[in-house]
Amino acid sequence: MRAFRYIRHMVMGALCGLFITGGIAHAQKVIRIGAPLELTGKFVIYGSQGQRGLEMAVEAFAGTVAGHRIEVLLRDIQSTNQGAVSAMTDLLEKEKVDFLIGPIASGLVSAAVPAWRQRKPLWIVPGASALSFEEAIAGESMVFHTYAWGYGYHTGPANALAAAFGKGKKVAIIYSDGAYGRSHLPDARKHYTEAGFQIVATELVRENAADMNPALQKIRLTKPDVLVALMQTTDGIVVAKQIHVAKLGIPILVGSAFPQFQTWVDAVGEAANGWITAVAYLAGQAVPADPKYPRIFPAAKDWEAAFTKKYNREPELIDAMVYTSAAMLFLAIDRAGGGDKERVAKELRNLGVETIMGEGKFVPTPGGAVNQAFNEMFVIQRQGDKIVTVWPKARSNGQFKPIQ
Amino acid sequence: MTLLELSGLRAGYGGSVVLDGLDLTVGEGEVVALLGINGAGKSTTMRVITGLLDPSGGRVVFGGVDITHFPAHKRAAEGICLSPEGRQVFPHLSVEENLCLGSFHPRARRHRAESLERVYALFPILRKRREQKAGFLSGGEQQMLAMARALMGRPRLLLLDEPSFGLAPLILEVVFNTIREIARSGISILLVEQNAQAALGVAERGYVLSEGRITLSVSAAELSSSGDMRKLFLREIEETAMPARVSVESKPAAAEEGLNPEPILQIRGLRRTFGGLVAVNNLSIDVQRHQFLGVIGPNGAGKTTLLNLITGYLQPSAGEIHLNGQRIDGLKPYDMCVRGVGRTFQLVQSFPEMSVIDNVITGALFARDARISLDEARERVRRPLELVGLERKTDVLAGTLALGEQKKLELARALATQPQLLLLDEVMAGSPHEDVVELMEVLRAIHAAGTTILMIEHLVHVILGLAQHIVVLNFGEKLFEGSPTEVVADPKVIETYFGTPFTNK
Amino acid sequence: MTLLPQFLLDALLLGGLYCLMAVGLALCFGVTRIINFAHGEMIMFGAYGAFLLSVHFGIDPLLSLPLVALGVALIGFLVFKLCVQRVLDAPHVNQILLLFGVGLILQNIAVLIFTGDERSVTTAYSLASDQFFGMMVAYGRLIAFAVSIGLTVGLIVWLRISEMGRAIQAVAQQRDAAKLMGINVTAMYMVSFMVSAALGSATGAAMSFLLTITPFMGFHILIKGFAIVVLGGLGSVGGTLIAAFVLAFVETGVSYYVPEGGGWAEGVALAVLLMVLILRPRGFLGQAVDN
Amino acid sequence: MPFAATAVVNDWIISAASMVILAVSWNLAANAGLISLGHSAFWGVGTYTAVLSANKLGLPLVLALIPAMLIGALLGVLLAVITGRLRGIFFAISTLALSEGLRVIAVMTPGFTGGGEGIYVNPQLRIGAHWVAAIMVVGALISILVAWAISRTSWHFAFRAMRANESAAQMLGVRPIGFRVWVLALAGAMAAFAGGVRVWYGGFVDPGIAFDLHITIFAQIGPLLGGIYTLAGPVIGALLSVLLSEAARIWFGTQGFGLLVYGVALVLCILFLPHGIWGGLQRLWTFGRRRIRGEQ
Repeated sequence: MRAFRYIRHMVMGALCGLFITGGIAHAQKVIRIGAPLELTGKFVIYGSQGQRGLEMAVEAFAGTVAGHRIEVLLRDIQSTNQGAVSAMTDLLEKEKVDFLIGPIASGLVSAAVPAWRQRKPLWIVPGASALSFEEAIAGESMVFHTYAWGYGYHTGPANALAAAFGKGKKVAIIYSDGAYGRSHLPDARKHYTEAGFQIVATELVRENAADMNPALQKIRLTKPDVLVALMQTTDGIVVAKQIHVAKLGIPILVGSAFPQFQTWVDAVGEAANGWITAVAYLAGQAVPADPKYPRIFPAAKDWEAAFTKKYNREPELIDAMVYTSAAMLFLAIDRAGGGDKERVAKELRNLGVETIMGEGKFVPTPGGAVNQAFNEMFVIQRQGDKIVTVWPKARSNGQFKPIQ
Repeated sequence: MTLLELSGLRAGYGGSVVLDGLDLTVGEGEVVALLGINGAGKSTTMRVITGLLDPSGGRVVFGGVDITHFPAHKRAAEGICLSPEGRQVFPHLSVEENLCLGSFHPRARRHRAESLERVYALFPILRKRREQKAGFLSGGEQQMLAMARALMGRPRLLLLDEPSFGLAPLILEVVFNTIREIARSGISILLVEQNAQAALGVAERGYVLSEGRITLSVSAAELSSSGDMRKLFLREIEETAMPARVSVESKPAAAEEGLNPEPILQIRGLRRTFGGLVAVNNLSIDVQRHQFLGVIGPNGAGKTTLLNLITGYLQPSAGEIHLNGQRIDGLKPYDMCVRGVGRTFQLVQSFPEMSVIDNVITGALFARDARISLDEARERVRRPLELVGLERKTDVLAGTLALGEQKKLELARALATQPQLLLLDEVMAGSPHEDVVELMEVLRAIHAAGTTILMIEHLVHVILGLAQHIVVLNFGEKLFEGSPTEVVADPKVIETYFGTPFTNK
Repeated sequence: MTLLPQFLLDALLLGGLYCLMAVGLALCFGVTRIINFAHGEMIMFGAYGAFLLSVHFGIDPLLSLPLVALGVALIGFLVFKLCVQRVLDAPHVNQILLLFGVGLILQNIAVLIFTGDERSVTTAYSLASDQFFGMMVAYGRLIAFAVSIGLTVGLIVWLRISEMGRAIQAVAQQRDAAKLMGINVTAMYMVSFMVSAALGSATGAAMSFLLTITPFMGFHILIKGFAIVVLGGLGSVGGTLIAAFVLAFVETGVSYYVPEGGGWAEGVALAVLLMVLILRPRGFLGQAVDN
Repeated sequence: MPFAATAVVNDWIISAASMVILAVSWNLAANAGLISLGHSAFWGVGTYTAVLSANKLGLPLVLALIPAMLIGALLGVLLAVITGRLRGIFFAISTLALSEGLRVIAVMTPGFTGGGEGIYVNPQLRIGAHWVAAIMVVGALISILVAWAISRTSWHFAFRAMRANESAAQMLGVRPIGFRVWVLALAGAMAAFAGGVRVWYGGFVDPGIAFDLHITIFAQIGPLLGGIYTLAGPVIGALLSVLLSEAARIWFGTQGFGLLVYGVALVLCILFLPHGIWGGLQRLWTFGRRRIRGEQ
């Protein structure tokens, strides 16, 4: 039974965690990486993916960089604000780590910023798309953001849709009252308008609402051509089902922030058909290995096979994102020849690798982030049982198909 | 053959001792009455027999089996069924559902249809009301339902706790006739009754309970030979409860003279209803300044409701109340306290987690508009504590006191508010008899010091010994008013208070 | 096109769901006077039970419901025996905290067993709908509504006509008198706790194909259930039924007819609750509650 | 620098001191018979008032705490007035509704509160963690002092009397509504203070954080573990709860068992220490004394 397999994997995962954190200190020199993650509490899904990605990355380097043993200091932030602050403080002030990865959920990353400022170690943030976070870390050279900014979710689909269906179409937006929906609404509005769409409705739903039909019915009255849903997976599942059932007759459905796209599809079933979303990573894409570091950045299918073998499940976005981010950090440390954070930062900025997430290269953004990687997203559509990449043109393997 | 035997039973609540070595037997097929004043421990006896209260000592043997520590629900299955005090019907269930629950345990369930027919035959009114929710029945109907429900359990021993409580005389007669009928069917009955006349009318034997012990056992022979049960019973009560009899004449004379022409409290046309029930009706009473007024009447006569109306716990449906010439109905209890009205409660309302002295200090602290300091309050409570005789228990938690002591504590607390008018609601209940005499002296002293007192009391001799003027209430109305001597002489009052005798038919 | 018929239908269907969310809570409180802060976790386990049986054995949530209810009732039994029974006479705060702790434990056990991944069951009917009289009728919601009303009515009928149901009512109304009838009060407490847990699991099963299943789904359902129970009059099953629909109509109405209403709906519902508490502290059908 | 503590110790101090304030505040209200299930409401308004008055008016922490406490007290007064005679579970539920209602308001007024996205404390106004810790500790000490001072005034008598029997207390001249207003204002101000300081430490707030119902739960854990209605109990209990939570997080957190272990510890404490630590000790002490005196 699969339930038992879940337990087995959790136990194994726990043991691995123990191994990583609790390994007996050798005489060997040590590089310490702080990992404040959502290991329990309501964002545990992000934390456990982050933990898996880290484990894979440590494994890829056989636990050693530049002759130093990698020691990952996992800290459970319990999905709470205070937990994030405490864990950051503990890692920065007591453990004196110079390298941090995590947390992932937007609110918790935001909460961790003030604590990070105390000592400003090299911080890899594989989460948080909110522009308020971009503002908060504008000009900070030690922050490496490896997750797309909010607009990345909207520019791609907006441009892709404009290219496919022409201008002047009507767009309705349904968004949740949580951090995600609120922060994305202005971006979505801006980029769809810029791409030549007309916003005809914006409707708000409560996070965890049991019924979203009222908002959908109000949207139906405006007869839009495109419906954009700005909400996270939990609400995304409900809204997809309700849209399907309500037979709104909207030909184009765009979902945003479904980082667990496969999970979402599994949960929604048939109602996922026709949905378009922008993703930074999706299992099953044909991404070749990096020519220089094929062992660390293997071809997507090899990495995914290894992941599936180890965890008995397909990798999701954050698995891949944290793996790639951590692997890039380790590589930079290796190239810097040790744990000097300034040198590592410089090496990271100079890095240019081919990863499962696309090109691994840090560049500044117009919004003020100094080091930004993987801002590019590609647009996919679920058509029948297949997932078709429709944008950018260079990567696409199919065409948009409006829902009948 | 003995069906139920209680020996050396001891029981109480929290720290207080209510039953103190009680012995009692009920024979097979016998009807036994358990008599006694309020607080003597009658209902507690019932609770111990049915297992609602675990005794701290002694034995309960039923049908030859020691059931002392059986849980309540097992005893019902053994055939002990109680019609509890205050009926305790299930208000949101229909009459028939109530009755079906009476035969919940398997032994009774098998005969449910048959039992139903039987109780409907006994109480035809219940058949008529079978679909009605029990909460909407009248008091008499609820009483019948409670009895019928107990019968549904096919009792070997039927316990009836105050079946006459709050019933009109007409219904009373129906109820007691039914009890007689039940007795004829061979079920043993143990009857607790305040209405001694009625109880002894149906019982073959009677016990008088006082302070948790049986003080008198009246046999069937005595019953038949004694022409005037009332006298016997009255004498017994007076002897047990009042060793040093206080004469009616020994009233404080000083107060008598000091009667002020303007009454301190004037009640005019007071009326209060609860749903359909009229608790107080068209009641007018004057309390003169420095008077000691007694209010008596059977249970359910509206005495406590009257105090609640005066102190603002209840709002009158009609009528007016004036204190010192000012209209006060509609004011809140704390306003009344500030205006100099103090009160004790019928059911103990001390603050159990506070020490005795803290209880009384609370009384001293907030009573008047001008706030006093804690030290001052500490000083002020010394006298009330000494008066009631609790000065040696000041640091004890109030919750651990015996019932009588808690009553004293409430008196001290009320005194600490320095009232002009003191309202006492059965302040003697639960006190051992030595204390009753002592408390009477205390009340006399308080009165002599200038406090006006309105006192409700079940112990008739106490009221007779203290009050200058007595008001008798029945069914919420004033039945009689006069001096203690007049009250004792009035046959109407005696009948109301001690019940109408029924002849054995 | 008017939204009115759709509004009425949505409110009605939501009301059914709310009713099921609250009715178990109401039963538990009405009988034992304990606010079950772990009730949300019973709902969550019910949802996971339905999900697992659907995914691994292909059993429809409606068919697996009895099995799931039985399993969760068993969890309820364990919680009662190990914890609740010891605090039956303790102050409310102790009970609340104890059950909160139990909820925390159950929630984290669920994370360990099921992981934090979002799940949902997909059945043929959960995605089907048809148009009638200008209303789009979602079959999944209709079925959940039917399950909900069926179970609530079933509960009411069971409480009314079965021997044990009446005994449970008796315990709720007059604890001492119930003992006198030969009713084992603790046993009745246990039965109501287990039935309440089973109803919670049914809620979860009914929600499993409509909403998202996560280990943390319980808490906000609990808060909603709470509001309904209080509005209905703490422990009155009939009152709970009324309150559920009142709340559903208020929330849906605000969502339909107020700009940004979807966000304010919950606040308005809470305002209604506060108002009712102040004006009529015993709720719609409050009865036999000592305060 | 007021004292030379490491940042981790500062973190613990801030946690512990804020829990102490919450516990004392909750216990104060509970002492008067008002069981609150909505302490997060006070905490939350304190948090937002402190952040907003700092960001919009440029007030430094110490000054921003004044409006925070005032608004917290005002909310307490409001609660006391609207709940009137509600007691026990009804009062508890209305506080819960209040807290949830405020959360909805915070979410729905993004222009003012930052809405679901949250809001940062102006970084220029932020001060070192040791200062925050110092202020929090001072606050904790003051709240303990206030609770102690109240226990030596007539209020203590009124509160306990109201808790035991509000109706009987009225007959002694105690006007419940007056005392309710005062006690809730005080408790509200205390909890708002804790929230206001805490946000200075975290530097960020959103509605979920400010009106987190877990704050309410934490506020109760202290008194219950330590001994409800006592002076020392809530303090001891709050410190212990922080210790338990930290220990569970440190020892079991990396394996994902942190909250599980914490839940187990909580359940065990409530089952086997029903009167709390201090309450248990007091009982032991009285029992011992009686034994010595040869009483039963």
